[in-house]
Amino acid sequence: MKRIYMDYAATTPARPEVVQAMLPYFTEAFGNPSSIYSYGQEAKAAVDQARTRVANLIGAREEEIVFTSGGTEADNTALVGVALANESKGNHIITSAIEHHAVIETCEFLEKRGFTATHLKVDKYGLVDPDDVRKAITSKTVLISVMHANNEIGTIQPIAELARIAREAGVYFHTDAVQTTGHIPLDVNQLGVDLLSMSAHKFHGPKGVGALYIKKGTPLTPFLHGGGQEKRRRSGTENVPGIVGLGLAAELARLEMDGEVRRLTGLRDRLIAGLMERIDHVRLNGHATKRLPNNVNVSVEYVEGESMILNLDLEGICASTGSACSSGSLEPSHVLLACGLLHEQAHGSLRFSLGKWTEEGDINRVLDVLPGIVSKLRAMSPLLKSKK
Amino acid sequence: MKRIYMDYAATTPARPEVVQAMLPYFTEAFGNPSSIYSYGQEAKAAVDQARTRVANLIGAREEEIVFTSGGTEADNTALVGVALANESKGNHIITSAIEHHAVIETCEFLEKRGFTATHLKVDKYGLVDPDDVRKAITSKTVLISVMHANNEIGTIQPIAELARIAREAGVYFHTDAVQTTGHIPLDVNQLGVDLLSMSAHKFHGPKGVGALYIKKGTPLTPFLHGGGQEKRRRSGTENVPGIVGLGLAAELARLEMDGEVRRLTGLRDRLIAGLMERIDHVRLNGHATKRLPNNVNVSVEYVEGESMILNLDLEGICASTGSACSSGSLEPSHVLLACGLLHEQAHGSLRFSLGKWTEEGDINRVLDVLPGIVSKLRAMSPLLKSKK
Amino acid sequence: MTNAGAIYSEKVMDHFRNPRNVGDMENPDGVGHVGNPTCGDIMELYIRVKDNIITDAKFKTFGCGAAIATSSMVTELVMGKTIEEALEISNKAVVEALDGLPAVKMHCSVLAEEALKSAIDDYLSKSAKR
Amino acid sequence: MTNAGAIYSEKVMDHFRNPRNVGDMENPDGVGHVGNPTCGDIMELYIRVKDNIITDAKFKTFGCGAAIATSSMVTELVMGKTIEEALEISNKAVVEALDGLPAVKMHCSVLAEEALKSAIDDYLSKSAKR
Ligand SMILES: Cc1ncc(COP(=O)(O)O)c(C=O)c1O
Ligand SMILES: Cc1ncc(COP(=O)(O)O)c(C=O)c1O
Repeated sequence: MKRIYMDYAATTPARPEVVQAMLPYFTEAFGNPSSIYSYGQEAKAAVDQARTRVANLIGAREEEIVFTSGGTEADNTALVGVALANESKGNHIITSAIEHHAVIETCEFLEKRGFTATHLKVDKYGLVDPDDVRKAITSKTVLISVMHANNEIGTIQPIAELARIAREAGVYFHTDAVQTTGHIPLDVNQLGVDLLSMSAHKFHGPKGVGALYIKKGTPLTPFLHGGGQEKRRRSGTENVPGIVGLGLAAELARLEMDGEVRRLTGLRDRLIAGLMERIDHVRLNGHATKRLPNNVNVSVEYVEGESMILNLDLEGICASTGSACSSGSLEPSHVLLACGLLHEQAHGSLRFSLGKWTEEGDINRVLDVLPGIVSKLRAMSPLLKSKK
Repeated sequence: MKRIYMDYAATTPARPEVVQAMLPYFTEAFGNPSSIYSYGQEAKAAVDQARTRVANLIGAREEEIVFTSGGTEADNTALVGVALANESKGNHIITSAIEHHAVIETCEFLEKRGFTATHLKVDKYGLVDPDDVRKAITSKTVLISVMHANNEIGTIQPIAELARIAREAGVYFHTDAVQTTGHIPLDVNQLGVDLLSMSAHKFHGPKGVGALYIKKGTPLTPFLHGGGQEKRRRSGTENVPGIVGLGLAAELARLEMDGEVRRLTGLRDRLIAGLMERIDHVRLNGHATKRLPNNVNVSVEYVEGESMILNLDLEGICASTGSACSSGSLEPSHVLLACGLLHEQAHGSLRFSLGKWTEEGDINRVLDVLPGIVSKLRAMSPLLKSKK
Repeated sequence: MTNAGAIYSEKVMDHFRNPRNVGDMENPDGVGHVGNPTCGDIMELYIRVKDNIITDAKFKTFGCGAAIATSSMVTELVMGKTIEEALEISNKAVVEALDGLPAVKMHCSVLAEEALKSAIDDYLSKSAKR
Repeated sequence: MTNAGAIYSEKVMDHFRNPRNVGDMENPDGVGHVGNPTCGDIMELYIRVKDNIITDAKFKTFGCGAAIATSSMVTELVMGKTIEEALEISNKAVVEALDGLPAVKMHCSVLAEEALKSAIDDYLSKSAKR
């Protein structure tokens, strides 16, 4: 049975050419970039090339890119780093109710250590209201962190507008762009952000590597302390193969982006329409158009998500319910609840996230298979009976 | 010209079989271990196998191993994690004057945030005196961190004895075993430590992955906040290929360790003896026997280290002066200064660290080449003249 | 390659794919209703009792794979048992019969046990009233 | 493959491998001595001056590649220059003549400039005394 992978938002396979490019840096060109002899300088040159490629992808300057171990570390570094560096100015952080746990939990950590946080509510599409941001800013606010696009429902925030409000108030602005980098056009200067997180494995780079854009002049206390790599902004021996992989993934994403955005938007809209058509009582989560080109998220009423995922898996289809991180946990998605869904609707959510290897046939297969799964589960559901 | 790599303490090439084992996890088996469908569970099984292998290498239980992005993150996690988790008990940390920057700088970070630290002095061989540890403990002490073996001079500390003192005083004990894991026999229960850091790229695993051993029951505030991976002890999508590589590197190191220790000790002692014999005014740094099997560190009087490294590089030989991290910086090694060397002696240090692919012929080549380099540089040295 | 649903044992997956005794029951002698939408699992269990012996059981469940499998298993386990024997069926017995459950899913077996107890309670209180 | 010593330009490596004008000088007209063991670089510069023109220069240096190369380059640059011209030689001129230096090594060029100034000062104060 052909496996159909529709969970690209959880992680993506590294592209074969990305893995190829990484290979020499494991073995022959394995030097430590801090070493001055030839092996070391080869590795350093590779890291520098990757930095240029990542900078190009997001319109930044090389020296504004700091490599990290992934999106989580980038988010932690941004929040903790800016908070601690600006402690004398204030202790208030603004974020949204639908951030990834890497931001939410880091906020909570800071809240336990003398900071206060405002968690902006969102509307039913998952959108933050710029007015709410304006109102939340106090004289103590040092940082606003709102994600570029949400990993569960795909809603794209009006970051440029939010960042402008922050800038006018003299507050630093961070955006978690883990779901958008390499997926949709993105320019840090147009967005006007001070910090931006990305993660390689979300756009066909390897797992365990990411980057944080830090606009020149943004004060930041280092998060990882040690040998002073990355111009003292992130210590630890550089993950050279990983960084090389991130660099090439960034380069390829930049070159292919326009075509992919068009192609995936078409497939996405076909899948959404098909699901609505073929299954009763399905609602689309997130916004119809301010949406990642590859995200489909629906709530299928009266059935629970995991049981759908398992049945889909039995048919060779990989999808998810809520975010990958919270599957295995019992709480319904905080994102869907923040959008106003009832608990049972949140528990009945399905996310299909499309990607590079998704084809029209895969969409058709999902549309063929899912209605049967839903019927079977609904026949078992005590919720449906009580609604009849 | 054959390149002779003698900087295995800075980093090692990943073994080809390690890279082979990693490959499937970049592409076909690329799932996110948090996903419940097949792709995800394949990845999870691979991570679990690696965890068993790492646990076996150090005599730990699987659930006591937490994967990190490297030695630096392991050290940061141990220090910050234990310090913050035990804040109510006390705010005093004890460490040594010759720790890696990943420990020193993390201590400094904590010192800026309400903690106090005692930096134990060492003797001329780089050894910590257990009595000093005993005396340094106060009612406020929550953590002692002393490295297993030093990365520059190779001195192996009496960790079992130090950890016993800590345990008797009810203080947690961490050891940075980045230079010993996979190199010399090591059992966490025999050592009696509560936390232990390791890094894959120091023993033929890939860069960008490491692990922290956390003895069951040790309270620890997570360092990276987010999706709650690694049983909530370290968030961030698992670097599956990296973890698989670490696992196999651990397994191979365990199997080959005894032979390698013997072989390298022989080569090491030949190199030390040869250097002493062929070059005047050379002193061995570190301890003659309480020493890593692969470490040779000497000070060559009247000449500066980088100029020797560059000349060696021109001959195809990779070595280092001080640690890789501090090359490019102007400060002489804090380790050598702590051992009582004069600044000019510290600046004139050379480290040869041997490894898997070091052969007797390589030792001979260094012994053939270095005397000429030293003569040439001494002829240029204003220090030698003034001593004559 | 790991099988689909590899977080679960084969037994669990069997009961998940082919749940036994799904459905409603006309005039059941006892009904158990446990769980709620917040926790994500809702189970309804119906039993028919004759001469103190459970002669039939049916369930309806909204929930994850483990919730469905434990519901299915508990209906199999009670069939033919006396009320007293049925009350002895613990969540552990359900888990064992399913060849184990992942730690994070243990609560589902507890829910299944509770559903059974609640159905029996319902039967006992109804028969007391009669 | 990147060349050996790739942190440095070819010019720097050339002067490092084949430093010009290394050595002592008998009865120099001016001696500059800068740096110290703490910072890791020590330079000694000797000049011979005839009719206000530097006719010879020699150096001895304990230091890194950049320290050796800048010392070597500065001796080349001063040769044949008048004292006034030599005083104009800045660390920037040394760096440019070497096709650049890594940022962390800029201080070496400053040291070379200082060594030259100090040798000239020594010459000037000696000749003033004469
Ligand atoms: C929006 C968002 N932020 C952060 C992360 C964390 O990134 P990583 O898994 O690389 O640590 C993810 C994915 O897991 C994400 O989707
Ligand atoms: C003793 C010691 N501790 C910590 C580290 C840091 O490890 P990593 O480079 O994996 O971050 C190193 C090496 O750089 C080391 O030698």
